[in-house]
Amino acid sequence: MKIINMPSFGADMAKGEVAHWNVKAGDTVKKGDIIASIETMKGLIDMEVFDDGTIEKLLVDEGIELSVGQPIAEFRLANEPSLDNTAQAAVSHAPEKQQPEKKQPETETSERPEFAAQPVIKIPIIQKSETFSGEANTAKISPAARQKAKELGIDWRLITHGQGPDGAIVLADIERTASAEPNKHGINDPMRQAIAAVVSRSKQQIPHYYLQLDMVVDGAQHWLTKHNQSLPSEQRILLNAIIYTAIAHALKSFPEFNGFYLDGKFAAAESVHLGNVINLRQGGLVVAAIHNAESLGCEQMMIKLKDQVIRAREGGLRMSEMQDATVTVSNLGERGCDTIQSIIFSPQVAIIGIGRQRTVPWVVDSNVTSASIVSITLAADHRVSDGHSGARLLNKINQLLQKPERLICTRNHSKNRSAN
Amino acid sequence: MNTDIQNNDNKTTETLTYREAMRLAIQESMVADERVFLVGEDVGNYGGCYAVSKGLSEQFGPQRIIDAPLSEAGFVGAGVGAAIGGMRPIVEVMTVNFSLLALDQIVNNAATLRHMSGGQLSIPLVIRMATGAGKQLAAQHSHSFENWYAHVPGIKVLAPATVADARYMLSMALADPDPVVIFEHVMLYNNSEPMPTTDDCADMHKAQVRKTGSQISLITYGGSLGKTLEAAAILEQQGICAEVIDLRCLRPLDTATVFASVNKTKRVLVVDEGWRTGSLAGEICALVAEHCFWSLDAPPKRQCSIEVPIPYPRHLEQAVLPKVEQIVESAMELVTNGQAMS
Amino acid sequence: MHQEPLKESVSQLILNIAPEVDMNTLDPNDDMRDELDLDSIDFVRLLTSIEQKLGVRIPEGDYAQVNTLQKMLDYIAQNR
Amino acid sequence: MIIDNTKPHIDKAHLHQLLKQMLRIRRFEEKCAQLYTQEKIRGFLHLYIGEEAIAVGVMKSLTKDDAVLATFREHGHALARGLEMNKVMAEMYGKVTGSSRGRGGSMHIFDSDLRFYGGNAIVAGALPLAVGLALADKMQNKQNVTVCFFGEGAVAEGEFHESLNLAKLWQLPILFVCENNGYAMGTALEISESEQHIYKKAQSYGLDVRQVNGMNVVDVESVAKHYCDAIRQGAGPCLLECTTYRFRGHSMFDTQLYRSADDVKKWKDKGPIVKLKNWLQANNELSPHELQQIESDVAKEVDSAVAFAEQSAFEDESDLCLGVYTEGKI
Repeated sequence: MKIINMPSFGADMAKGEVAHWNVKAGDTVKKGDIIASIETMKGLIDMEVFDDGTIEKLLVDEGIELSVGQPIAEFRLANEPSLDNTAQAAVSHAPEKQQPEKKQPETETSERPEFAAQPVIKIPIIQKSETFSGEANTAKISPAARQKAKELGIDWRLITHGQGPDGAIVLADIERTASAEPNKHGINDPMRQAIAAVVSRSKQQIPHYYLQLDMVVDGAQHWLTKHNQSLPSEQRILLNAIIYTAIAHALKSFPEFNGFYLDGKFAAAESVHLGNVINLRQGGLVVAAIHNAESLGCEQMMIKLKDQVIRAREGGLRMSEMQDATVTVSNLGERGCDTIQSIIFSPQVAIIGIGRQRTVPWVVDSNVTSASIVSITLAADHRVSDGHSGARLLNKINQLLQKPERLICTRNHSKNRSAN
Repeated sequence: MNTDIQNNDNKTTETLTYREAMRLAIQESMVADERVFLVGEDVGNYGGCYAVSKGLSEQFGPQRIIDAPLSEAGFVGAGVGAAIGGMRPIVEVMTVNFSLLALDQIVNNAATLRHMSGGQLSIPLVIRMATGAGKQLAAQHSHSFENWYAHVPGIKVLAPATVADARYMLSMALADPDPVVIFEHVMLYNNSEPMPTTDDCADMHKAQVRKTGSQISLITYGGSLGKTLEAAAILEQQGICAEVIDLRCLRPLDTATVFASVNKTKRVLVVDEGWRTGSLAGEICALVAEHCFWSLDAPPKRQCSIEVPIPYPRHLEQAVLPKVEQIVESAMELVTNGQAMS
Repeated sequence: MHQEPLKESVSQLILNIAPEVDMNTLDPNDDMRDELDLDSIDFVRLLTSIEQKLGVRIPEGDYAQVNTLQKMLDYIAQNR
Repeated sequence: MIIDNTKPHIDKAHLHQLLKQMLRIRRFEEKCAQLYTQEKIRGFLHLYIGEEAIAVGVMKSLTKDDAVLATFREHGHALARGLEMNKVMAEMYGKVTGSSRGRGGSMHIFDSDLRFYGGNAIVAGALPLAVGLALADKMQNKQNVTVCFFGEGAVAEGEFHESLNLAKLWQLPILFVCENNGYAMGTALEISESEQHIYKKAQSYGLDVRQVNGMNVVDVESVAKHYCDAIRQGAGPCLLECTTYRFRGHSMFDTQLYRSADDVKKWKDKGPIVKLKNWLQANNELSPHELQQIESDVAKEVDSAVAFAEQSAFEDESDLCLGVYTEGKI
């Protein structure tokens, strides 16, 4: 038994309709007989049968539109099985379209366009968070300049006005800032000039106010020594890591200290990208952001700090790390000094300084004893916050510092632990 | 102008014109290989519309220097057929303007048959055409369509700009088993240079650095080379060191030389007598943007003809075509980012 | 001095962390951390490399016994 | 104009061969029509049904070194010239085993060994090529003939005028064969040519011309032989106008509104195969068994060609750019 299908008369013929049957069930026909006329978009075309045989059954009435390849009649070849060999059979049974074999790459040579529903590619709309967390300034920079800046480890963002068209930063700007001997100290060291540009702008534009709170760290130090006792030096945690973690977790609840002040408006940042000031061995500093610090435990914070120091000193910091800190922490290390009154890195709105750990006389219940303390200072932008909330932030840090065991684990989701 | 070339080979002369160089090239190739013949309008008795084939008919006879009737499709198609048939024809289409009548034979037969026949047919054919404006021949006789031909896979496109290239590129094209189209800018025929030798002409696929420089790459071809070198000289006096790249081969493009230059100078200006839209200059700027993006210190720029039919009056024709002053100004703007030079 | 090879390898470990340091101007009995400006993270990195390369673990409690180059060399020699 | 009676002595075996050649073409084309309705063959498909006598008749007079150029209605010419039916069918499928690696399809079948320089989708596009091939043969003093088939539609193209003029101007060894089937796609000859006798047009260029009944394979063969011999001895270009008729549409998607069904029927009764078969049977030169044997041989050849095409692979995409230039070797 063979099926006769709606024939294709041209590449652009997708559908056809039996306008008129010339035969009925039971009729015997000869090869080449016209058994129907097919209505196409170009008009009527005769449809011939390609073998001698008998029409078994008409499967579709006149006037019904079908797509090419749909069955329209059943046909029994004259001498079943006719002399045609497999080739004939191969062709006559349900004809699949001109498909390449499976292993062949899909080269669809049938020109009948597949109008199968095109998968609608849903372009994920990036939720532009209303709180500002992206590029600090929209300055233009040429690709060559950007490439050179990366090579020289210069944060081109610190260059306020390039000599290119409408202030675009070009190669000359980068080379000018790097024109001095790179490793020679001195005021025209490009790093120095870049830092000079930032700190002078911050000092002039940002109305700083300063607060300080001395925090007892004996508890934390004791917990640390017990924690590190059995660990190889590689996994030991330093006190700083605990302090950074406390600061990051506290800042989560004080958005007015974590974000950017731009064009007269403050935008709080979505998460805490804690800027870690790293002093480079040959002088100068780089600020590397620890992303989403509010969700890190102190173990992870320690790993991040070590990793960033190593990469900073080997020039391996990524551009993104050097650009998107939302608040900064500065510390001068064990041999630093008691307190640091820092300058805010514009366009951020706060900077926290960590003095060196030191032992001082300390009054407890009117008895004088000794205690190991660290002075934590806050310099903040008075346009955005006031001393009252600054003090509450410092106290929150102190309170978290007294319970180091709570800071150990990585918080899976900072949202559900909104403090205060 | 030294017009007649003695036909003996031991002739030495101090200088050679572009036209004489091409004539020598044809003469030399026909002596070397009897499969080579020249067919085209007025190439025989008349000696060639631009006098390139002057005297060749007397030397080789009308069977090998064949005057063709005004049947561009006919004799260009015949050239394709003869090439398939085992000859090495040089078909001279008087100018690119007339080649429009033979585009079907060039694109659908010459460029396509090798690939479409599954590699069975080879078409070792050379088609030479004059091109470009500057002789006040008005719109229909002043076209620059190198970009049309350089768009077609299956043919190669050459633009000899110097007398040395005119002298030695033809033999390379004839040796190539695939169809090669050679554009000869009408303003070059009278150029005269010292007698070139084979090592004054690099491989036909290679671009050439005609002047080294460090601050900007001026990329050009054919008839625009002269004005680009002139502009580079003026820039030099104004303290700007420009590099000049002569493409020589428009398909396939020698992108290695172009990229090396742009990556060095960080800036690129393409000088192209074609109309800007869909021009070869556009193609080069796209390639530079794709492959040299990270070394660009200024946007790639083009200096092309104004998009109008080339007008007949001289002052208007000159206004349309890229000018030396414009090249200098554009280059200056790219190098100094628009500020006055300190 | 039989300690020569040990001094060599410890100096190398220090140079990995502070490449610009000039080891021969360092007085073996001066406080290393002050002289070489090693902050706490540098110091922990030094201890880690000693532990990994020389197989000697220096617990936090013994930090005081290794604050000069000489004392560190002695400490390592005893505990290898 | 009737041909003179210098009909060559024709024997039974030769006539059977002519009949078989025409049936090979007829059955091949009918199978292609079927495969096209099943979307196995795509693109354009122009069938040679009804004009078989011309290709078969002319090809008989050619040597293997002669050059042949045809048109987009070229299957008959390719088969008559000797291309393997497997390769032609595989080319229709677009398979890599096809005559042009599947790249050309129905209108672009090539075989450089047989100097079959393919079909051409551009009407009259091949005429200048024929001029060039003949020019090359002449320059290399080879005794070859270049045969260029084209439909009466091509005479309206500038290239017809340019090519015939060049051919006569340069006295080239070309046999132009015009298959005048009366219709250029949907345009009848009456409404496209001021002078409808194609051979008269050619005469104006000084070509030796002849008109012949394209349905009579014996006449076509004898005139073609006469001309090929003359051309080989330097008679210069000649034109043979064969009046014929295509029993099918211009291509598959053709409603044939431009002609009546009984007009088609009238021509079918005078078709080239019917004509020869009836003559042979009338003269007891073709028994039913012999006919049945020819038909079954042809059917086997067609079926194995289809099987060959079905099993062949498509060209691998990675070879796509091979062959654009010579160095991209294939």
